[in-house]
Amino acid sequence: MNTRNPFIAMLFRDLRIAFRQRAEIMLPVIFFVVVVSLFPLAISPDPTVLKSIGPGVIWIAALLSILLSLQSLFRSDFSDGSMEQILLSPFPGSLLMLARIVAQWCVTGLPLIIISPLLGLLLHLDAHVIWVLFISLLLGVPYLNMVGAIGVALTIGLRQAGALLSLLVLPLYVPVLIFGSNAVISASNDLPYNGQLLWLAALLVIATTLSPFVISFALRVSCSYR
Amino acid sequence: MISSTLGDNSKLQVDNVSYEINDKLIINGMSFSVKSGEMLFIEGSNGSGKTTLLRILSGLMQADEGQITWNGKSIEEDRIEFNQQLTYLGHSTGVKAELSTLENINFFSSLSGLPQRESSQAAIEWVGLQGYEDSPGRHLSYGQQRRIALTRLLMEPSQLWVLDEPFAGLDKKMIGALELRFKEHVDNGGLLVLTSHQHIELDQVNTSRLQLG
Amino acid sequence: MSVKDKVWLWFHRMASPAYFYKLAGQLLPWCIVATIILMLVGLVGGLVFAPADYQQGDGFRIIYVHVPAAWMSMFVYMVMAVNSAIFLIWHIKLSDIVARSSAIIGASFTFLALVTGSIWGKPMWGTWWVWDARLTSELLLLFLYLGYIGLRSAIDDRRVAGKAGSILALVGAINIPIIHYSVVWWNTLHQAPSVSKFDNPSIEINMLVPLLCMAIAFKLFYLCILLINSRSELLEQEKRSNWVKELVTSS
Amino acid sequence: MSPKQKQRLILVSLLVVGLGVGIGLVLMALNENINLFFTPSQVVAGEVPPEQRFRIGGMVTMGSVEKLDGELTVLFKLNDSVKEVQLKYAGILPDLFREGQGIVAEGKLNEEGVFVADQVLAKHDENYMPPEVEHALKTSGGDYYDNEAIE
Repeated sequence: MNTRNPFIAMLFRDLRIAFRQRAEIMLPVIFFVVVVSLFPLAISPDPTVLKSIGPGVIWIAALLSILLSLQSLFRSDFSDGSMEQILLSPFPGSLLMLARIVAQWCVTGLPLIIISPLLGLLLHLDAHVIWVLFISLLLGVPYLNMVGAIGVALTIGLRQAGALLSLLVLPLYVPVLIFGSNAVISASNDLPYNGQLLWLAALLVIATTLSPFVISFALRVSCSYR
Repeated sequence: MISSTLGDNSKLQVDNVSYEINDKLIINGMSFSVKSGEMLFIEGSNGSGKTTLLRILSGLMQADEGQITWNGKSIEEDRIEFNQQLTYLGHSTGVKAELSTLENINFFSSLSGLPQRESSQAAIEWVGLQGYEDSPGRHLSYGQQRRIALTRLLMEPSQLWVLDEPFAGLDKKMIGALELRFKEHVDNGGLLVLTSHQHIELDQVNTSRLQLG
Repeated sequence: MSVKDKVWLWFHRMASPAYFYKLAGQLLPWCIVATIILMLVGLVGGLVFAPADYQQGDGFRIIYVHVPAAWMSMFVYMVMAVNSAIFLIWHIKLSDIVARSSAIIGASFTFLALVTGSIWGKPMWGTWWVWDARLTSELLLLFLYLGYIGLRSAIDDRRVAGKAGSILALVGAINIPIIHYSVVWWNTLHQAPSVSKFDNPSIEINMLVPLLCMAIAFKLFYLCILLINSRSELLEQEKRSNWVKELVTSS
Repeated sequence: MSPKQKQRLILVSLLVVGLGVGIGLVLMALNENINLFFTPSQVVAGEVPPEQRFRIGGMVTMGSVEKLDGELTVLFKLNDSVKEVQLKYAGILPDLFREGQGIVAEGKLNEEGVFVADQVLAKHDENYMPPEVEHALKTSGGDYYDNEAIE
């Protein structure tokens, strides 16, 4: 597809690149499933135990697998020089970066959200709890992608980027982790969970509005260092 | 080859620009200007700051001191307008390994934000990549990847070209075609800033030279 | 000259390295003396004159270090964020120096607050660590500081480190209230609320005065370190400028 | 309007809309009262949906604690200085459970309007005051300040 709209062009370019490296885009999802399935082995296969730790386990595994997938975000753009061209295009960098992150979410966040009900079943969560889990991930995971991308933009081009990235990003993930896993726990205790989901939605909207600007500015800064 | 006029009163002005790397002044209070219909050839040995200077000119890096203006406006201030008129080619080609030649070229053109001067096919023929339209970038040699990047010089109707070592990795024939294109660009009122290890001489082109280091 | 112009003039003079260097040099001895006096008053008042707490006995006296350190940890981050914003908007190098020196001091205060908090926790809760809202937010704040320090030290180029660090500090500053709110809320789900029926102040006046002394002493201590750091950083950054050359030759 | 201005206008309006929606959602979220304990007044006023588990928070009423003989079950009242609710709890109370202290209990209301708790949480009090002040409060405030833990 050839389009004059830079947002669409960017989105399709990244989706196309991602689908040509299928193995790489499957890794975060596989990681997600493997990590979750380790918990019954390490803690207990008892359904009541799994029920109570399940929401937290799935949320932490989702968070870590997004963190894992962030490692490759922007890296090839940075090394092959296309980042320079993106920064020098006459379109707002924030718009292009938003497209870049939407693409990233489609190939890493979305599969993880889709597969999460299955993991909910593995951890003996009830049907309505799985539904809340699904919604909470749908609202929370894009936030992880957005805010994570800020960290990537700041650390891109550094040698020890991986460990530093986790240190930068994880404290910023705390609110989403708390609200996300708590919404699911509340649902499993028959307590209301609308407030938590509303918080997740609020954080997502604010992050979507602000972080593209921060990301494009941060990339400009990182790119000025060679 | 079409030849449209790009206008003849644009000016890139560099005032007293300094830049230091690791406490060493790479560029020290440099001032010069390039106008429509002029070519600036920047010479210098390795590590003399050629690339740094070009990156500062294109706005990728910020000078420590001094300022750069495009038609009287600071390039920081009016980046969108400046970027519309700029084609920058750096060391890295910007070619994605997973995308085919045609996809790469199309992406460049949608990123440039201006209507294409030439069709993608004409550009592919110009750089001699016929038959490689659908080959992914990773199957191409460095020279071929550079050629993909060079198609932008044919397709983008921008006024200011900032080219870092445009001849690297190219054969004689392509160098000849490129020199022709440079001359055409300058004759049409374009501005050209380039670095090269090779000494090039363009006939009847208003050339100034800048020695670094 | 209008007030606005005067403010701008003052701003520019403060931002001028040579002027700031001189001013900081004059201010520093006063600052050090005031810090020492206030700290002595606070310590003596807190450790000797303040009465023991009705529930915790003498153990509560650690608040004279813990509470001011916890206050400082937030305050320093705020200073850091404000200076980062100033640096990004007006490109004033001094602000970047302040932000950078603040990070290490802020991290130290945060660490101190955590350690004293956990020492205090031992007699109070019977364990070294509880996932109390204040301790947890403090821990996350420490992570934010460490991230900032880590990022800055990973980037060789001073200019890039300054800008990248400033971006991070601002992103962190936006997030701190959200992190804090979520942690407090998470914590109240796991603990009872402190509902008090009495309108009496929750802290006695002769306990409060030493506490305030200590708080101000900590702030002044921070200022001292800031002044010392800024002076040396300024010399380093401005080593090619005339005023530094004059300074070196005249001494 | 030049394309540049148009672009800027679109960006700014997107920013305003995004932040507006975000702040709206935050306000809605704050309205949802996810602090999640109801006060006795709310419970008495019938604000809690029936058959739902919830948390109730308040002060343990002075002199209301009674133990049922031979069982672990404890009856006590919880108040917010306006209204009172009767609670029933079978289990071991936390050490910090005292009359006059704030606690949170989790459970359900039964048909008689008694809150049957399955979990009780208590917390140390956050007041720092010297023993004399405490003594003064004790004498002036009558039996409000009885620090003896319920055995």
